[in-house]
Amino acid sequence: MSNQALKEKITQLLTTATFDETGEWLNISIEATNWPAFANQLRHDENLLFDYLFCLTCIDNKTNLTMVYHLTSTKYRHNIVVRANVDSIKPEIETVSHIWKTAEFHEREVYEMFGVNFLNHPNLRLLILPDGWEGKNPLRKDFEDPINMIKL
Amino acid sequence: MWSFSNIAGSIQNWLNQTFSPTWSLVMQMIIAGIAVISLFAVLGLILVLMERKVSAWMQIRLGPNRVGPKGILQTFADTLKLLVKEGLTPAGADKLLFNLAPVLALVVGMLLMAPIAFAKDFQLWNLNIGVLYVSAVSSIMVISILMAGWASNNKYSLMGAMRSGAQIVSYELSAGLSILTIVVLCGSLNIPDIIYSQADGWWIFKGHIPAIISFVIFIIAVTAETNRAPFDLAEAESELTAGFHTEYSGMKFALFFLAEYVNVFIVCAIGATLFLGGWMPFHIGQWQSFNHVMDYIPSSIWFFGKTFFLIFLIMWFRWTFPRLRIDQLLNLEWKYLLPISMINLLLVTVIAILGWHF
Amino acid sequence: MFEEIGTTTEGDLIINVGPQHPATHGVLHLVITLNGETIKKLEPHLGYIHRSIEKMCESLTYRQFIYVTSRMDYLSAHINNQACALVVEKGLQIEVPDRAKVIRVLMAELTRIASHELWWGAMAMDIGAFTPFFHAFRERETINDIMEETCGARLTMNYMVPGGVMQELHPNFQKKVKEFIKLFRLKVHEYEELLTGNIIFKNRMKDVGVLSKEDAISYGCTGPVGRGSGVSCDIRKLYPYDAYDKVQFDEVIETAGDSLARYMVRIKELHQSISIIEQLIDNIPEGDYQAKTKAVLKLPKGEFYQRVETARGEFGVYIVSEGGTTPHRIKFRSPGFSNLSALDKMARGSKLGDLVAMMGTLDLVIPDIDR
Amino acid sequence: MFIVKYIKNIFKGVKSLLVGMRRTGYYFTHHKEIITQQYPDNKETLNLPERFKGEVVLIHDENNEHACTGCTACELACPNATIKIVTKFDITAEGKKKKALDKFVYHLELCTMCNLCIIACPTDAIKMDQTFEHSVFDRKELTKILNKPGSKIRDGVE
Repeated sequence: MSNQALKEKITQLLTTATFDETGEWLNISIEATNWPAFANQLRHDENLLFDYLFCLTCIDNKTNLTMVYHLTSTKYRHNIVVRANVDSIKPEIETVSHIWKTAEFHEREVYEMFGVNFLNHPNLRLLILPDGWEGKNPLRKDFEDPINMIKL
Repeated sequence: MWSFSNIAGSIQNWLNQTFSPTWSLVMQMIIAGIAVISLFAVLGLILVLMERKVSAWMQIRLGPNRVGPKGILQTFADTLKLLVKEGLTPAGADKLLFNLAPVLALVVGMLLMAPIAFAKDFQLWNLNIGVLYVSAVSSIMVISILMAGWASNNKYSLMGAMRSGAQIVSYELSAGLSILTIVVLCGSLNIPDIIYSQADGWWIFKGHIPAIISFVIFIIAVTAETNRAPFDLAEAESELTAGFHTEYSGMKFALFFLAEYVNVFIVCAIGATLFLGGWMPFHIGQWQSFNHVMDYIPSSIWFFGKTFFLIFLIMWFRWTFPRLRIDQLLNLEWKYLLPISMINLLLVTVIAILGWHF
Repeated sequence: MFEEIGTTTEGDLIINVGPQHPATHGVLHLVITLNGETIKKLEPHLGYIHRSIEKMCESLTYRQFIYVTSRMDYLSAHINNQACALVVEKGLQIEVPDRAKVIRVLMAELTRIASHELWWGAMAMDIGAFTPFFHAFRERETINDIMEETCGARLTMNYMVPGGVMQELHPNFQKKVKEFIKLFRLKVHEYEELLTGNIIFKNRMKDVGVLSKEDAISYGCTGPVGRGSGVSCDIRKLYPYDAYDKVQFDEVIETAGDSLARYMVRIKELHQSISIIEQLIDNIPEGDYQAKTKAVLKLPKGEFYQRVETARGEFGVYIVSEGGTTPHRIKFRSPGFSNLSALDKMARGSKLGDLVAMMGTLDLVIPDIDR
Repeated sequence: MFIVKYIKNIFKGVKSLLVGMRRTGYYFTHHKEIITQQYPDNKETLNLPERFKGEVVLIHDENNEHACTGCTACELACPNATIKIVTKFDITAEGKKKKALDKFVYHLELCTMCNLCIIACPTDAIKMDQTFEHSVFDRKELTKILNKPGSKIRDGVE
């Protein structure tokens, strides 16, 4: 499906979505609260079938966090990028790990690196950081490494 | 002619003339014990080096070549290293069993040395049920492995020991059955009798195809019984780190190591005795002149040559094949080896009764 | 830690495979709940060599950050570097000379062969065959020597720069690669004799760690793992980059989804890589090996994503730029991370001995997972 | 037929094992193919490719002169602060102050041999050397000062 067709189709699904076509792929910005239902539609709609979540990450914009989901369909080969802003002090978003299994590990990574709380995640525990890690989330912009190997 | 039996005989005569019969027997026992222990050490040194060289050449490497000329003293260096290493005992281990297990493994090896004929008329103990004795004593080995695995208080060790138990108990069957085929053919359990019955040709040639089949089964079964790859599930270093000897270090580990190699030597010696004629030179039926030429090669060389050939075969397996999985290992025994060896035994019995063998 | 795993009942055995264990190449830590020999549950613990490369890259310029990615998946260092160079080129709209494109593809395919070689040897060692390891390293050494001559290093080459490659090819490169390919065809046959046909090996691999097509897509498994399950996921074919649109090759797809299928995909990929190299080695176009670029690279404000096919699967670089000389956020989508997440699904219900076969065919490189 | 299949399986299996054993047996008997090298023994004949990246060196000619102007381009190019350039001010013949290299500090322990400094250098003053035996007993020995004592900049290099 072309970007234009995707845009029309997605507008039908979610009227509040806003689009940005400057990048390589169609960028869709949505509200975090709409995400679980919207994700389900993206995955199961017959004309969309976004069955492959190839990248899940988070961006720290200092004022807020942005969750970024890169989706592709292995049947139609179209790609979209879904973005959802979450609050930086109490970040919360619904998990999609039951829709795309790969999200389970990626969300755990985002959880410990950015502190985003994924609601209803089956196993939201530290994955990479050592057990009992306390303190700020390392990939946030305001994180200062006490040893600071980066700046030397 | 210079031979082991002559030397042994003259020593015995001298002892009998010099001391009273009781003391002479004690002295003989001490000498035999020392001989067995030194044979152990020598075998360990040779086999470890042999394994390393064989593996190296198969893996397009050079192998040990630093200590001594072409690396032949490498195992001395290794032994020295293991001797001076600390022998750790884990905190939760059953100390008595933990320390007993490697010793038991070694004692089993020593016991098994007794009935083996190393050369013409040269045997520590001419037992009339020699073959039965060997298969009975060799199954004690599994106890030492279970002991080591259980006493280590380590999950890997325990799993290795349990695997080893299942494995050795099942493979004992087909090893025993393939030994039986030869016993049926020659009608004796006595090792010298078996060897002399091969004076006109080895059983592997005389016994038609069934003898060859039982030879193959015997080799497979003893490879499994001695925990050698591809049946090294008790150790399985990629799954269980080191299996039953995970917690052993220093000399205790070395004893297990030594016991493994000595066991390989013993089962190969038994295999050589049963199927390849032991120290019996290569004789062909009625070709008297050919047989005479063969007799000029000393019997001990024949024995060690055959044994080392079988050892090489087992090493060849190890460095070629991947390891089996535990259920496949038991499948192989119960679905393939055991039925085949039973039918094979039946065939051999028919051959023996009808006298079809050469 | 162990209580949290849940579902453990009386009689279950929990063992830790790793962080130091002969079957985990690197410091992967798996907590396995066993019932006898059967795996009930498996839980990976990561992070033993996490270096936060993503954070490091935020303070490095667009020329500098490329070298760091060699340290992630060190076996396909070249392809990682290529992805980073490509994403910078995408952002700056640099036209790469044809010669550089072909050189990049040649190097990437050599890297892929070298990586598969190491995988072959290490996997064989996992399932108990030692000899293949050394045989595989013999050919890998040859590739490393070729690399060393042109790039100056054997493993972490850092040969890619935005706009092309760092240095001209060594004069001996073509001759040596041709010699190598000729020899390698024979050696692959030897590999098949030694391992592929072996009945023990086949039994160890067949129907072990089956991953269905739906699961493979859902878990995001790519590369040989995905293709072994019948997912068409070769980025080289789907979204061609550099000179991949100019070469003919087949995407190897097996449908069984078990360890043997994943093994066969990799072995067949060796042949495909050889064929790609053969097509290009005599047709390296003349011209510059590097496009003219500014001394200081500044990516325009925006987001850039580049996916490439490494030896382990789809590798993605996601850069968010604020218009400065360093990226605002950089994310590496590593294939190993997603492939590892499927291990629990595969392993449940199989024997402990199967686990090493599965991990072997997943071809896990731990720095790639931890980053 | 079950029995036929059973026996066929056995023969197929044994054959596949023998094929593998032939391969290892071939290498066992062909020692010429041995590939492992004896590294310390072949030191004399060891030939590293000219591009091999061993360590960064400052090129000095026979007059103990180098081409480094102290411009710090390499220092800026280095991703992990391996190079530290300490500059001083020379008084030229005309009596002007001129920036010049005082110390070229090179932390080998931090270097990843990425070659970026060599490319960045505008005067080609540094290059990668082929030495690869870097082990020392004290980490401090890995911090090197690359410009030789008494060396000065070559005339005409700006």
